[in-house]
Amino acid sequence: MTLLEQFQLWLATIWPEWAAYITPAIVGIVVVLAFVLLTVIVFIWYERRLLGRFQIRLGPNRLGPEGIFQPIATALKVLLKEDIVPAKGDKLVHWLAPVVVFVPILLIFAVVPFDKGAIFSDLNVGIVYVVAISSVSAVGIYMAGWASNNKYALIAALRTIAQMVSYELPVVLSIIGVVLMVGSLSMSQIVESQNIPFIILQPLGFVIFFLGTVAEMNRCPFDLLEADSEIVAGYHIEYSGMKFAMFYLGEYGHALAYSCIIATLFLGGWQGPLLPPIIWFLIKIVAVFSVIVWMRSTLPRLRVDQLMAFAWKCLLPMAVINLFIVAAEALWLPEALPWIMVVVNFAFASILTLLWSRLFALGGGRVEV
Amino acid sequence: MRFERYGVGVAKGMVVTFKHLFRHPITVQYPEERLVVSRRIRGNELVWFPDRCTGCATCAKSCPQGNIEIVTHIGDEDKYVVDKFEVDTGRCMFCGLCVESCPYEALAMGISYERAQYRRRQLVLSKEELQLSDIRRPSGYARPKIEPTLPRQSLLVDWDREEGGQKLSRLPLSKKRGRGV
Amino acid sequence: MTVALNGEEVAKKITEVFPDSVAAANKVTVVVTSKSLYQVAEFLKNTSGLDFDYLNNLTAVDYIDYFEVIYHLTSLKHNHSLILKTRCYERDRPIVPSVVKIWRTADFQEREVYDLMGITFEGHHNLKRLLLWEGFVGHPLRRDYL
Amino acid sequence: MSIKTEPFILNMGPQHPSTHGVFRMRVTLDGEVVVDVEPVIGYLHRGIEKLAEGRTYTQNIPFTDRLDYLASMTNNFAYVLAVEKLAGIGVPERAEYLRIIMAEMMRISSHLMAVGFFLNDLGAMMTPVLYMWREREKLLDLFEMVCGQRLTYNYMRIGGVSHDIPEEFLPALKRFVAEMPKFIDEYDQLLAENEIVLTRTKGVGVLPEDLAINTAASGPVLRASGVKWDIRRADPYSIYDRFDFDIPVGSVGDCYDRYWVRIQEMRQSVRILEQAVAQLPEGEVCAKVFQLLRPPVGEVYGHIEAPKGELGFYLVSDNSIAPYRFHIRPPTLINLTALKEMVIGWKVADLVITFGSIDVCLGEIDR
Repeated sequence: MTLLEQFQLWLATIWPEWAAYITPAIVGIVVVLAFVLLTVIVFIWYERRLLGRFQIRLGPNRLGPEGIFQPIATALKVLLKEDIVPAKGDKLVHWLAPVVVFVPILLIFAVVPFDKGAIFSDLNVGIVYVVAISSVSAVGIYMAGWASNNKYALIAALRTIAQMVSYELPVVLSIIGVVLMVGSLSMSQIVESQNIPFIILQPLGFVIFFLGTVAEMNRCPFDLLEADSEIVAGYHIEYSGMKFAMFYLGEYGHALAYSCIIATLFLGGWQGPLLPPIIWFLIKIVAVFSVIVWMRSTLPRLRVDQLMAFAWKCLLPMAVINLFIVAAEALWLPEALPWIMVVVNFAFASILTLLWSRLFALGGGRVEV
Repeated sequence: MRFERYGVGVAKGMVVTFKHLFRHPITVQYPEERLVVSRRIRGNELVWFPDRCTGCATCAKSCPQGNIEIVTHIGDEDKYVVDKFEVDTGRCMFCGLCVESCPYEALAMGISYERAQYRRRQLVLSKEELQLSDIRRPSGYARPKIEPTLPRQSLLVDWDREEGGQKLSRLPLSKKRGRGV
Repeated sequence: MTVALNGEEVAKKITEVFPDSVAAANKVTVVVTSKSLYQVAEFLKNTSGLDFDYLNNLTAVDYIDYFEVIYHLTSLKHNHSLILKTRCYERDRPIVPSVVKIWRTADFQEREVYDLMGITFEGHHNLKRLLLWEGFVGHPLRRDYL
Repeated sequence: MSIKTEPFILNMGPQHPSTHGVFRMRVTLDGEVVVDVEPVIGYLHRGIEKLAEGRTYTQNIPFTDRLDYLASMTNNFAYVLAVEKLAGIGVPERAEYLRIIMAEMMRISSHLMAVGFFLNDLGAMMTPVLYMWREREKLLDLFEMVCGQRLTYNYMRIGGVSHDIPEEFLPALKRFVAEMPKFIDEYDQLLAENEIVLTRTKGVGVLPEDLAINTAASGPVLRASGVKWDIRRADPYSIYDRFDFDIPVGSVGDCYDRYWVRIQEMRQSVRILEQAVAQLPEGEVCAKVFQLLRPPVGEVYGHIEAPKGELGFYLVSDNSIAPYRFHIRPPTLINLTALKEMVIGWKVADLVITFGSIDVCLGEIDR
């Protein structure tokens, strides 16, 4: 029973039924939206500051204490900019693309459990819903690339499709490993069954899922579709003003959503000692996001064929093997002995990493033209 | 190519960036904090001393761009009197050849570096504007007498130098606000 | 230390193979006629003992009476150098054979000389203006260009 | 079923984040694969060669600053060496050492930028650039201390250098020389062993040895292809024969080798700096040279090993105060000759890093 359902039941005792049905939904939407937008703004500030410190500089620190209002000023500036539509672009698609990118990301938060019971909708197929919805934004990026009538944007759009399709597979396969152990697709069930966080029980699954999601949210070292040194800004090269702001928000919203999902699936969600659950959840998503920023500050990006090779030659087979191992363990290992599983999985993870680093070449070489 | 060393190199690089997280940022927050410029700085202006100038126009001849315009007439005691001394700092490339060539040390580079203007015309400095004043002071470029009187330059090499057992993590800065140095 | 070969000795070697090709020679330079330039260049590159495999610099000077195209050659193998020159006296339409096929490096440099000095290099595969835009009138590095 | 595809032309530059200035490439792409590249240059053409014909030999020194603005000391150096050779002017001992010190500092500074921006082209999000900028900043501080400017130094003069160094220069330089190897180690640790960098750069953009010689590539690009040719050794100018240093040579000639050669050259430059600082004699810093110098009739080709390759000045004098002909042999323009051969068949991303690994400076290419 989620908090919203309890609220609805209580409202039904005093209000007519239709009002009691609609009000909690509106309240929930407002709360989740407020949380997402606020956190995204804080994340933008946090990334810029943290990236600054990694690069021995300060980062924005002028507006407000420690520059916390800088993203708001940036947002205001972006909103006031002229909205430019390419003359020979596809105007309708150009207009629609930011929406198609941004909305699915907001929808993901419907099934994120922030606390015990604090979930907008505890779907019994929660994780499947996440996987399904999050792929939609790839369509938006493709639309943006197509509608811009720009060669850089088109290259970026084609890269996006390839990347999304490839990385969806290992991500889903590593999710199935988690689902097998929990025995449910519901997000809150997944959290509640993690007495030991799954990052310890399934290290390989976690690494695959983490790398896959980093690729899906187009972060370094997989940020090929906005690779500024190659294709300038990729799909949003022809966007400005509010539409660009939507992409920008979408990018960070994506990062926030996937931080939430990684925290939920592998880090034990809101579970934790002493502190209140919501604080634990925030600590975990900030930790995940910090690692992503850290990677961004250090790593160069892969080439497009290497990126595909990494997905199909490294992550996918490893995810399949991981799935088999977890399935076997779920079938035959008694539930009382999770620590055996930890040892076995760590051993398998290191052996597989060693093997794969020796066996497979990453990407092709020169093409004869 | 292969991932031959299974991510050890990636991890090493990540350690380096992580170490930098705890180093002091080298940013100098410019309008509030200012580095002390070199004693020989060739700033965005020239300083002209009318009492020393004989109107020989050596500076004008040595200028690669032909920026210095001098008009003189012969006055009393058979000496040149400078009627017009005009420098177009908008076209000047601050090479310092005029200052070096002046035989009477009548011209010096200025130490200021904040001389942006809204109009190109404002960058053309006349005889009166070029003279020594509070905001227009000469630097030690090719003027060894002025050089020791100026403050010591702040150097980034001194950044994490240890001196007397304590670690310096900030540069010597001049905290003066407002226009000019 | 790179040894500058004596131009007169090199000229002697060249005339043995291509008589009438050397127009003048002194201690440091060999001046060849523009007609025989290509053969001489090939000879200098491929003859063992000379082996000028490295074309440092290619440029031209306008001496008003004639244009002089200068090739600074070095042999990385023997570490010696030579200055090869050729002249063309036609001011309206100076033509020099291109050496791109011998030294690829002449590609941009010949285009630059064509652009700024107006000397046509015959046999160059892509003789277009390099630094100035298409449709620019005149050749700025000529002495009579103002 | 067969899908009909056709290559398309992508116009990279002149405004593009990784063309290092105003370089433009007309790239024909088949999907992501580069089919053809045609460099289009001239957007920064200022006609320095023509301008120089109307100015005296001394007045041309500031113009040489504007060639390769990331290594303007070396440009000064090459020019004044050529003029001295033409006019037969001797240089005081102390000035020779100061010139070597400046040139090697400049080499470190230029290579720092080259390596940093090469890694930035790889996608490393400014971090290596900012780390290397920190070290470059230290050098710029020292240059500023000596000659009053941070980018266009105008320090060398015909017959010496314009100023003696201030007294606080040598302690600061010694401190820099002492701590620089530590920082180079750190850069090595940051990305040299990084698997992604290795995968991206090894075997990519190969310039074979014979092609490198035939296109007269020079500097790190030539040495990365395995040719042990350094003008400091092959044709020692100034007093380079007095110093002990190694010439790092690559083996394959790919992007990684060019990166590696630059890192090693920085170490060698630090070695030269150590020796030069230790041997620096006292004395005059500039010979007496008449300002309106009239060199005898003749011509000269002076070349030095600039950070980016062989920088040459071809001067023709007609015994007047201005050079009759003033030609610059720009190393990076000539290094670009083989760009097409290096990138064809690779992806767009490889085009960018190959171009970055050549280390161009548009001020010099376009002049």
